[in-house]
Amino acid sequence: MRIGVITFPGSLDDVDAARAVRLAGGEPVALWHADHDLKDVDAVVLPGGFSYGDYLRAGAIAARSPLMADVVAAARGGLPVLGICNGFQVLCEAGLLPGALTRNGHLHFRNRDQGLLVERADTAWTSSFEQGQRIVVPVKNGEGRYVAAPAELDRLEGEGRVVVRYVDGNPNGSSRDIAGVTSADGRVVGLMPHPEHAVEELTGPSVDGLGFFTSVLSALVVAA
Amino acid sequence: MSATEGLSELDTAPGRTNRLDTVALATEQPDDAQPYAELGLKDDEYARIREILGRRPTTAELAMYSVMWSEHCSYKSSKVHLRRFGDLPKSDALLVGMGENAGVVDVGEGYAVTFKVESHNHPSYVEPYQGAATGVGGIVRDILTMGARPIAVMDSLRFGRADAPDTARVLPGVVAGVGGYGNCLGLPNIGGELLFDDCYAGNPLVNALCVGVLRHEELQLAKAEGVGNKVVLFGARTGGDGIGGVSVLASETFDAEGPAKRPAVQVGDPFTEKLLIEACLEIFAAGLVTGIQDLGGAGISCATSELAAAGSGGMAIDLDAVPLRDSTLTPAEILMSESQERMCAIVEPDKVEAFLAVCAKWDVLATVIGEVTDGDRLTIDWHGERIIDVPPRTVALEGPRYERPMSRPADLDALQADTPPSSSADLRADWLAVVSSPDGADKSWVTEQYDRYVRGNTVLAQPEDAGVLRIDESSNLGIALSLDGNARYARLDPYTGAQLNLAEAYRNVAVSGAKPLAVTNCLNFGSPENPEVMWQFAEAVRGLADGCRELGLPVTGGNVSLYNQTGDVAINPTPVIGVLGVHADVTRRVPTGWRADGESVLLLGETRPEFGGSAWAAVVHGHLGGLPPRLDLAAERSLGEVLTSLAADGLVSSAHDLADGGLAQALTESALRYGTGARLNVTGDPTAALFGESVARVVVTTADPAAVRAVAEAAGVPVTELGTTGGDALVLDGLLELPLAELRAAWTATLPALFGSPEVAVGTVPAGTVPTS
Amino acid sequence: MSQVVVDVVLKPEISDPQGQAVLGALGRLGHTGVRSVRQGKHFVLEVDGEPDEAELRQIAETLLANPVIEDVELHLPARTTD
Amino acid sequence: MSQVVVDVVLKPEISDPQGQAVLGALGRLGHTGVRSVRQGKHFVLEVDGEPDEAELRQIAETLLANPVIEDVELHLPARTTD
Ligand SMILES: Nc1ncnc2c1ncn2[C@@H]1O[C@H](COP(=O)(O)OP(=O)(O)O)[C@@H](O)[C@H]1O
Ligand SMILES: [Mg+2]
Repeated sequence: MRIGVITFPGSLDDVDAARAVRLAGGEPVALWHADHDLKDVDAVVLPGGFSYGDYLRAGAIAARSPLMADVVAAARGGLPVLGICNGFQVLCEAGLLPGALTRNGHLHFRNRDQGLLVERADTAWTSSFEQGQRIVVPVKNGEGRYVAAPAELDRLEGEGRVVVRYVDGNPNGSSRDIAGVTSADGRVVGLMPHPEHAVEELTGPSVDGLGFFTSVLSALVVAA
Repeated sequence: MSATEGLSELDTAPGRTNRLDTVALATEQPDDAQPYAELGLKDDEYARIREILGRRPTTAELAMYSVMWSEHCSYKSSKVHLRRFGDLPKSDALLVGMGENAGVVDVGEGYAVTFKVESHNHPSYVEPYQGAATGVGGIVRDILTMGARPIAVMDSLRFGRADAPDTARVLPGVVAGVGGYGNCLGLPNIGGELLFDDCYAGNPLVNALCVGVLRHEELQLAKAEGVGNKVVLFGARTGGDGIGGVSVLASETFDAEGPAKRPAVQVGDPFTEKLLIEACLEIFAAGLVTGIQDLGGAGISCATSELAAAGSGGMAIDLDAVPLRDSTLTPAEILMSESQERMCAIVEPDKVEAFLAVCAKWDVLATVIGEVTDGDRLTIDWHGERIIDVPPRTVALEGPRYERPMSRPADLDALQADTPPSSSADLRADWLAVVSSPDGADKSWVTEQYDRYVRGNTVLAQPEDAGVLRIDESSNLGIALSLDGNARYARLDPYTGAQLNLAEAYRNVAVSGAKPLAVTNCLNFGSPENPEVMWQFAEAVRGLADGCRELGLPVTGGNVSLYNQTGDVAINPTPVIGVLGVHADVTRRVPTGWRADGESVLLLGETRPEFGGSAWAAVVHGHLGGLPPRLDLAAERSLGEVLTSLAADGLVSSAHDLADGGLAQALTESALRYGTGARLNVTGDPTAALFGESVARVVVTTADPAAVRAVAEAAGVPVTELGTTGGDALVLDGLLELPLAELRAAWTATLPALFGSPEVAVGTVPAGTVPTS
Repeated sequence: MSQVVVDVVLKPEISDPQGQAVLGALGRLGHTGVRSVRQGKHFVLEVDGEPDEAELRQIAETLLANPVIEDVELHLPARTTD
Repeated sequence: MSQVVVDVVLKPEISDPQGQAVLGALGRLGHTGVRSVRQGKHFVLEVDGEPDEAELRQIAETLLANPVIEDVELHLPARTTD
């Protein structure tokens, strides 16, 4: 299975995302923001980092890059897309996911090992988990506070669009402790925590993050 | 008058109004008065420039010499002492030694590592966020220049009293700046220091370290060779910010009103630097450069003169080609500008196109500004006229050099005679005081602002004793790094203090299981024009050199920061020492925290009643005096070998070095890391046992105490069995009992209380709407 | 060349921790007369010739601001130079 | 209650990476008529009663802006309410 990992100018966790894909058993494929070429991948990961320095708004400028037009079109056609941290910000800015990510409530960048509750174990990116499972994955962001109008939040909750929620403390003041959301069809998922940093005992606080990458591989097998 | 004002007046000096000062004019009008003193040059220095050139310098030449001959760029006060490092025995591991942008060390398997620590003290006081940020940016470019991919940063920070109002201004900005820049570059921060002392109130220290990795064959050097090769300036445009900034700012004392010469501050752009890194690495991989230099202090003046001086020919630059952000800059200002995120490369003519293409791919502006010539002059033209014509070596290498007068501080005897108290009236209260003091307290408020995970190779990071990084995913080859600098010890005895700092960094690296390999350092001192400061400096250098000789380690490079003082009062001498170690297999790394119940807790090394310069004396008694702990490098070496072998054989599950705060501090940190207590028994004088700071000591935990004892004793390292892990308290039989919850509350509360709560942010949700399934 | 100013402000229902932090600092410094602070962004654009209002509004609303959380105020030619 | 607006802009000689990034994005999106972009901060303060210009200027210059790198523009009562 070929999983594309997009590099924007200022992407940082692209190498990590590629490693996670590999450790999960997939084949990482490097994609370049300025190309109009998805290289026939079976799914796409938008990695963390500071695309365009987080200038203007995190993810805003990357969301308008050439390749994102292709990603948006392919996602509307069902291509699984995962946005991690800056990738999540890009997906919101590109309109593929609802809401927005804003400056952390405490105004600091924060990196810590974070408890998460998996609320949807039936998306393309979370099927390896059990619903209600608690996992630990690093968070690290300065603009990770998820916001949307209250009515919009109610709608998302009603539709079960919250995929993961912070537990044991909210690291950034996100509305309703939301850590990640999904598109209505469960194919596009965005989350602030970094599953690609929890894929090896040696370097991560857990290996819980692998589940996101194994999920999409099995989703693709099922689809095939 | 500020350096900038001095310069802008140059071109409008009487008799030269509206006329560009050229080499021709300087020859024609040799007697024009020049404001060299305002630019920081002494009478004899100016006279030497005239002698070198055989005429007066042009305005642009004067600017160039003044920044290059500043203390910051020329090391004029420190060079005669630093020579001691160069005299150390040759090390096989050292591929590139001092003098290049950073030293390069062979770590095996064809990999090399380059690392260096550098100060950005003065700019960080003026503008904490940008000062610290650009400090990180600068050291990262030094590492990149060697051909390496930067892979991590560390930061060593010192501020005035934690509760002083100015600390509340400076510290949050500095921490945010270190984090803001490093995080945006994608470099994990793997450790550092955070310490407070009144002596830094008007002069905080911000030292940043960067480490990079390369294959041996990827090494790049900063020299201009090959007549006809092009000089390419790339990265950010040149602006009017920081003209003469680092060089002038870091070469003088701050008075009560702050720096007399207050140049515009530089604003960092980490995004551009990230692009510069990726572009450079692609350029190196494609073999497109023959030499490369970063632009830091003294900007284009420094890069061109150093590249030319290191090569065998000359260089001709067309200054009009330099892309500017501000078209009103004078040529002297362009030459002195310290605009960030710029590099300069030497490129063969037939590779220029490919070079520019890589830059274009990464949106990096790149411009050919000159070429390597066959003469021995560096010439620079502006609007078709020659404004600089100098022998580059005289600018870059043959600056002034002083043997400044030295004298042992007059108060030192009294200070050393003033021995500290040696007995605690209340061990429990003192324990809590030490671990909750700003120096001893939990540093998460700071370190949570740093990304420690990016790149996915961080094996250990703060709050571990050393940062450990994996370098090769298939072989698990890795490195360890620690930065340490106890200025109280150095104040009491700079010779021994520098060695104690080296010993601590060495021990921290060994504790992780690594074999120490090489040393970098940043020497932060007061004004070299004060003979007592100069003596402290010389003693510290001598101590560090002697220590390195005894431990068999080369000094690969470093940085000197002088004029760290407010008015007449110098900071405590602060030599910050970085030690690099190598891990043959990072999966064998040893962490500091206790995880399992029922393991034996052993103390390796010998405890003596030593309180001079200790954290306990400072925190509990407000005392600084006596002598620092006795140095024992032979013991450090044996201990280091024992630790490396215990790690390789998997015999210990944790190891934590004893330093500031002694056993009390170490036990607190090991227990709180994962919330595992212990029941222990210490013998001998309890104050010495808990708070003494004898060197060459480590606490380890093991499931096989007999095996550990055998290894240690075979190497002559004393072993004391302290007790067993388990429970939710630290119990020291007959002395005290500290529930971990109480200990944690005390240890973690300090920095948030001082600098704002980092606590869980309040969600915007009414409680109860969060599903519990 | 003309100069156009775009101010981007958070929608009233979106919380503004930066503004809150400034307000808190003002209180601590004794400036108790300030009741609320909101922090937004201020852009100064230099455009060729006369500004095209429709184009600038589009730039402001789709790039400079995120309409999910922000409102924009467009101030066309603050002044015209040359 | 009155409303005061403070715009904080980078001094002209200070580089503005954010503005540069926005300008780059505008170019790629085809808005080539924009020559330069500078990004600053925009504060809206609500103050009790009539604003005290001296106090507000002090707030603007010492707290809202860093005078080493930024300039301020104070717009007093943009409008007065109640
Ligand atoms: N400014 C800082 N940046 C990064 N890490 C820091 C900083 N200050 C302290 N640390 C980390 O916190 C831990 C404890 O610091 P410290 O008590 O000074 O260690 P040690 O006693 O080993 O010198 C270390 O891992 C150190 O690297
Ligand atoms: Mg230590």
